Amino acid sequence: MTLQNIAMSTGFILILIGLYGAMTHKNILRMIVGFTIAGTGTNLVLIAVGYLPGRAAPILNAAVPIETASATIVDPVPQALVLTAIVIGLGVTALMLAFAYKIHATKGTLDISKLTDLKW
Amino acid sequence: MEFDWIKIPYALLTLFIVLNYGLLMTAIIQKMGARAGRRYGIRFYQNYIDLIKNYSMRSKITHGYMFYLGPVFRLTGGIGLLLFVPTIYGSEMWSNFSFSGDLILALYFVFFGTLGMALGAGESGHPFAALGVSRGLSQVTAAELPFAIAVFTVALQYQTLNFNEIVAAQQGGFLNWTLFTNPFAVAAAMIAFLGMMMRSPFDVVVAPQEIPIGPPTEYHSAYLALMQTNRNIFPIAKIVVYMNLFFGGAGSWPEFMIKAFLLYLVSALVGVVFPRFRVEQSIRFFLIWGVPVAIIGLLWV
Amino acid sequence: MTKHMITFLLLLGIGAIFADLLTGFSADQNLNASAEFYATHTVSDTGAANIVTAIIVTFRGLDTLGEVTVLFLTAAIVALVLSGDMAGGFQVKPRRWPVGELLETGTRLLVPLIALFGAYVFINGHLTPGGGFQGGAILASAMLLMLLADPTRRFAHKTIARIESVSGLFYVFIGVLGLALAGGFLDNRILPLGDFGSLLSAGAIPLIYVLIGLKVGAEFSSIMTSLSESEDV
Amino acid sequence: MVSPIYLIVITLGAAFLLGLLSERRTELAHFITVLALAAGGLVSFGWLWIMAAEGASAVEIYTAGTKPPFAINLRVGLPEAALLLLIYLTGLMSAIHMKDMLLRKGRRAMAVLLIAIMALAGIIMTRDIFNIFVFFELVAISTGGMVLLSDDPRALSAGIKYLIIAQVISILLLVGIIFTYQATGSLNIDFMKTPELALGGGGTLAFFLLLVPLLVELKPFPANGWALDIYQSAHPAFSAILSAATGSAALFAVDKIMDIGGASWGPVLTGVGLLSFVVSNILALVQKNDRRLLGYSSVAQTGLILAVVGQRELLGESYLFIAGGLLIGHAVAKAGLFYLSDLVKGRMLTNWADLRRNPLLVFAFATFIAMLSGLPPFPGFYAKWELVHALMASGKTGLVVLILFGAILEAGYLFRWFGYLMKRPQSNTPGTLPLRGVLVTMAAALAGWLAAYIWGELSGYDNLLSQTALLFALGFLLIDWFPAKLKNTIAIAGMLAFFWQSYTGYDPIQMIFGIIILVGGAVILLASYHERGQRIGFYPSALLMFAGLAMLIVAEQSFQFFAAWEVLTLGSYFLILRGKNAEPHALSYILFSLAGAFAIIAGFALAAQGQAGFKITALADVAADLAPWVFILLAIGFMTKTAVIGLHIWLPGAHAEAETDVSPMVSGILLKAGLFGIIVLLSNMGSPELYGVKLTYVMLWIGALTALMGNLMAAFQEDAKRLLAYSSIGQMGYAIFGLALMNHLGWLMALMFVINHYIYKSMLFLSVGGVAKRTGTKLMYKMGGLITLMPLSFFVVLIGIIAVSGVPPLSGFGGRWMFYNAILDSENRLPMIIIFISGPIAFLYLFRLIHAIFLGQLKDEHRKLKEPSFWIMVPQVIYVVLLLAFAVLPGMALQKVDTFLNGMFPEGGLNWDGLLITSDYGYWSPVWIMVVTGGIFAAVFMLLLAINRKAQKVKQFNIVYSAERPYRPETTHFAWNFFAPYRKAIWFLLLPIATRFWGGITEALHATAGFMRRFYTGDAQHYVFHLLGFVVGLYLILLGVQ
Repeated sequence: MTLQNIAMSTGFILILIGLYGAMTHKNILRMIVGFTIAGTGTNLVLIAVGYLPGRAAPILNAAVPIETASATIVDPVPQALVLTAIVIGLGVTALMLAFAYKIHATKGTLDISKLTDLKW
Repeated sequence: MEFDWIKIPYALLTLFIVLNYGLLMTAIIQKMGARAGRRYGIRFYQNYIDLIKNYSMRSKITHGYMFYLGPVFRLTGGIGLLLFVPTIYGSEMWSNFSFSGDLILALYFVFFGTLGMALGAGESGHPFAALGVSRGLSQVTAAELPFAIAVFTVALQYQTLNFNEIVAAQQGGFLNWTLFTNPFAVAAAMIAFLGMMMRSPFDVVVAPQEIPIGPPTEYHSAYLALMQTNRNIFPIAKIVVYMNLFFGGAGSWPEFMIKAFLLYLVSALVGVVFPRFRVEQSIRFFLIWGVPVAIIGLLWV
Repeated sequence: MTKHMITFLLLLGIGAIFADLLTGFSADQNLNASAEFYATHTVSDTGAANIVTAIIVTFRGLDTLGEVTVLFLTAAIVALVLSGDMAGGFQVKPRRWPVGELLETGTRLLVPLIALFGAYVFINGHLTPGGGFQGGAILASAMLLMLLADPTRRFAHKTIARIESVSGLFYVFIGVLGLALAGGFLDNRILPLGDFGSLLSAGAIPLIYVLIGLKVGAEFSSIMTSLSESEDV
Repeated sequence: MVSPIYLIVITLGAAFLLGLLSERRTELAHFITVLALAAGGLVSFGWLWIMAAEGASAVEIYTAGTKPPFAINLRVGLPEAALLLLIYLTGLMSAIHMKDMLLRKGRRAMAVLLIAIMALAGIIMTRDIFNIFVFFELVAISTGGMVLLSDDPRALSAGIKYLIIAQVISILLLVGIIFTYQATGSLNIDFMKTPELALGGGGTLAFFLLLVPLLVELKPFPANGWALDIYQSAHPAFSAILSAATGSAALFAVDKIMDIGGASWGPVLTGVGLLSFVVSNILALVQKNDRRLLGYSSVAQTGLILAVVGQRELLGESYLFIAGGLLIGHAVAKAGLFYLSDLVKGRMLTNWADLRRNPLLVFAFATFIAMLSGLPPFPGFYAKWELVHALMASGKTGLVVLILFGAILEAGYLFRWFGYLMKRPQSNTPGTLPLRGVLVTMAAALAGWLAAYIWGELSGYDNLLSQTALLFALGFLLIDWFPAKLKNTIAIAGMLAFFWQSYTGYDPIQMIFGIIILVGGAVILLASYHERGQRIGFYPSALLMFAGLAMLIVAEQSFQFFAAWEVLTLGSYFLILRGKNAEPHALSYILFSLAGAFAIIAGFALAAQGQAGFKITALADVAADLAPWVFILLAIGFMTKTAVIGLHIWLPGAHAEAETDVSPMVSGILLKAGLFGIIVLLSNMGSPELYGVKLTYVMLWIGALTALMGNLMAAFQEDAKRLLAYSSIGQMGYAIFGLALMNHLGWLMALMFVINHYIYKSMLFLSVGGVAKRTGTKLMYKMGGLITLMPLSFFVVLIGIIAVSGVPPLSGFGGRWMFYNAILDSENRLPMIIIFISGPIAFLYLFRLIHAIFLGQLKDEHRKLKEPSFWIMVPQVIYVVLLLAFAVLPGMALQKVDTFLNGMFPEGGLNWDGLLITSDYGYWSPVWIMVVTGGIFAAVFMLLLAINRKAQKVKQFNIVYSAERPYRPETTHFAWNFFAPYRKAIWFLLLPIATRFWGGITEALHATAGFMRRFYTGDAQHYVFHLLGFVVGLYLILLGVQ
């Protein structure tokens, strides 16, 4: 069980937990929390995939000279992706919060199962 | 082909013979029927009297063109049928206008008169007329069925639609008649024959005695006379067709008269014996008895 | 309860897929082609010490542009949602807690420092960990602190919107410059790469990161303000 | 042309720029938005032009001055350019269409719109999967925002549902992306292809997680409840974007990443696609809400295209043509329909009747549904043709069946909708249609026609939109504001001219049909002079039908034939729908016709086996193992048009409810299309055998039964026009029977039927229609005694029925005579008996027709009636003359055909010497029959006149009726249930079995739909269940397959 696998499985478990929360709680705010957890899990998985055992962060300096860089740093791409993913996730979360607020303001409830005026 | 005018007098002669024959025969047959019913019956010249009386009746009214033309159609149908079919086999003289069409013509010309009369009666505006027409058509169309199939069977059997050839094929001993070469077809045809003759048990359409119904009741005087004339020609014409198709035709007038009489007798006898059918009953009768027999006949060939 | 059951079963299935991935996963021992390229070419091509930054700002600059747009978009929509135009039912009565002395004084002390730190973070994005987004977030946290200290405080929407848009426009403009002056859209070599490791190096990266920082800060702030203002109706 | 990157720059720049404006300058903001979108459209059009017209190859756009895969790169090729144009135009039109809403919501809303479009463009262009993800997130978020641009408060909940789903999607997508990256070492599609992905962990599974979320973006069944809610509640102009632009982009994304997965994933796409295509169409059947219906339809269409994407490898180079054709048809039509739905106040489908106030919009709507149902001349038609051919050629019959099944369902609810629009009552509060909306809609419609032209050019066949006949018909759309009489003159002149310049090329059979269609059509059109006013929509439809017929008889390739077939179907549908109570009947007509058409297309495709430009004559050398199936398919198709028993239920209503001058067209002329098809079929394929059964023998039975049942049912109609309609069924039965006899006289008889039936059926429909117009009822027992008021009509009907019943001396008898000779030739005896039975029955209904209408007692309320109007009588008189002429000299038409038929059936012809016509069995001399009959008739008539000179005319009431003098006509007119005895005798033959059967099928489908759609509970969490269930299910299925 390498560090990488631990991280990755933790990520997956987080995703599942998050989804479970989001799917079982009726309260929109709780659902949002659930999705945030799941999102975090996803990011963890991303990082874990990019990780190479016993290597340094991809920032060049005295410790990590350019010449040996390719042998000493972890894969920088997933880290870049994660950053983007985080920001996007944050955007969506904010948006959902706004919606949740508005729904509460107009319908007086945060119960997702009550928002079924559109169906069939 | 150019037309030789002598045919016209010949045709008229045929017509004359058949008409008189018809008048007498129907009278005699009626008398026999009456005797069978323990009645005295009409005088044998009764039909002449009726005919003349009606032709010379004074009171004359009409309901309109179609009403006026109805009987004309009717009689034309009868005469036409008679003249489109060769009456006496093998004689150019008595084959009249059969050059203008074959078996199929005869088959379909039957409807000409029916249609016309029905239309005429229809215009009279009397409900009974329409009632009679509707019944009549229902029954006739059903009765036509076995007949049509039988006719087709014969045509198939002799591989021709030409009367003369059909009769020719039946010459030489009565065993060559279709009656014996294809009994089923003939049986079917005879069943149809009963229906077409409109005698009991299939006479609810005209119902001569009890209820005044059907076209004849709408007509009087000359109209009725025309129709009576037809009633004496048309059956004979039909019989001629039968004769030619199933009973070896007629080589001479005497032969013709005997065969015609016997054929007519058949329907008369049945009529005497059986009670009357309602229309749907007779339709079923033709469909259940006539058609299957006809089909057997058709497959027999 | 059926709901929990269904959820459980479905997640079991998803879990199975993940497990499948996990078991099938084999960590590669050295960098793959593209990572290799970044490791070796980053400095020569972009002059940035922080490879991740180089990737974010330059190689995958288009993603980042999209990223910034996401925030811009979110800010816009949040404002849209909370603008009272929608068919409004009843409103919740906001309840105010007194914020307290400590927080207010602390705020006054901290806000400038936080702001400064934020600026530092995004200006040094190409050398050290961090960058525009992190910096922007820190900036915004200063705003948040101020809001916490005084919920009734208002910020000038106009200025925020201005900062958002102008920095955004500049970002796009720099991208086009790259198209015009250098190798392509968002190429950072429109400015001299400078000497490796110094503050003013890595071409346009610091500039872009500054813009991003400002923009992100502004957008977060606008989101927060619109959320907080929605309290008092 | 400027670099495509500027598409992003312009749009995004504009979005940022809007932030600088003050809140109040909304007009300016909107102007900027429109400007940006227009500019984008211009750029993409420029690229499309360069790619298409100048044949330039795809351009690569590198960013960051670094080559891929190390930096993101964009690519614009032909498909990209086309899609970009589509997206930007949709955005532009929507922006214009929803202007008011945008102004109300302010600059932020416009920014959101711009960014949405930009993101879609990004999805189209980028070659980097993570970049695709980013753009998808942008689309998702902006969708969440755009949903709010709606007056419908429910939009809010739709929005949150969508965001929830989007969250799940993005989680899965990210996992998929990262693992695919790990497996392939790259994020660039072009470089990810290379490594072969192995199943189990890593590769395939990673790709699966990459593919599935993208699939979900396509709203496949069952994971699409959220999308439907959005469609229902969002602003229609945005729904247009969601359906047309977003859908296309997502499809293209899937198409892109298929490069990574490879062909082995094709079946997955096809399966998912077809599932949503069929199911969504079923569910749509029970929708009452227009926008939700459009939602279902969008889902279905996307599914179909997805299925096509799945078959990419198989379709080869025609892939783009097919997928593109379907996509463009779907996109334009859906956008247009959504725009229309904004012009309609109510949300029920029936509310669309309000659009009737504006003929332009009706035209637009017709255009859109024709595009969606893949009818000519629109791209979907060419696409459908190619698709079915390709699939059939590679033996994928199952797919074809599913596709066609779904298509017929779709046509079902679309045309039902059109029926509502044309026939349902309008809301009494008119209100004005906003001009901007109308313009945008019309723009969409025109775009559709443009696309139609382009696809016509691209197709290997001659462009339908360059066919004289069709253009002539469409031309009437432009002059539809002319007075009817003028248009009528133009139409007649045009048809005659067309005949004049094309008749030289006809062979005798084509000549017969050509004369009937063009000249005969012109004669019927004479009756149309009686209409006043403009008669909007009549002439385009009628001429469309005639154009189709004219194209049909000269078609040489299967494609031309089929195109003509569809054209005439469509035209006749519009024509029939004009009748007052025609709505349900027109619907069943179009459905049966389309189903038949599908059988035909399948048949041709099976026969062609993939070779393009398949000649109809090549049907002769179809491989022996295929031949019977081809034969069956085609025969079914053609016999649907001739309404053989079982497939006949559409005909009576359609013919009876049509307008007075339309009934003769559809009955006298249109029916012949089916006969022509059968003639073509038999003359090329002969009679192949299946399991030792001669298929023509089966046809013989069908024909006979049709003749019998048609006549029987006719005999029991109370409605005069229905009676005639059923009689047509019977007559067609005769004709089919004659053709199926496969001998010389049989064919001659059938062709004689073609002529006769045209003449007397047009004649009867016209006179009966004319009478009905006067009396105001079609029920015969409500008429009667009209002979005195309408002697001419009576005479016409009399001649007509004598001709139909085949009583000598009129021409009908000729048909019977040949018929007997023909059957003497053939071996099959049993079916003939049925024909015999049906013969006399024809006599029944015919007599009833004339009796109940013209004879008996005249009704009081009819005492003041006059003959029908002059122009309705004119053609009737012509027909009477024709009929008599044709009765005396059948030779003039038939002799040529007879000799021509010698080519096919050498023996058994007729000899024509002078007046006598002889066959191998009998003889027939029309002239003499006429003369003799006439002679006898005259003689007897003279006799009667002589002895019955002064007959005095008496009133009809001058009768005694059960010892009473009747005082009201009703008491004495015996006409209702006229042949009661017959009914009593054979009631069991008259049960409406076919009707029940088809009705049952419809019922079942609707019930299924009503039950299944409850599956969309509207609860977001249930939607998540559906999504995850979809993922897991697909995963398990794939595991099972491996």
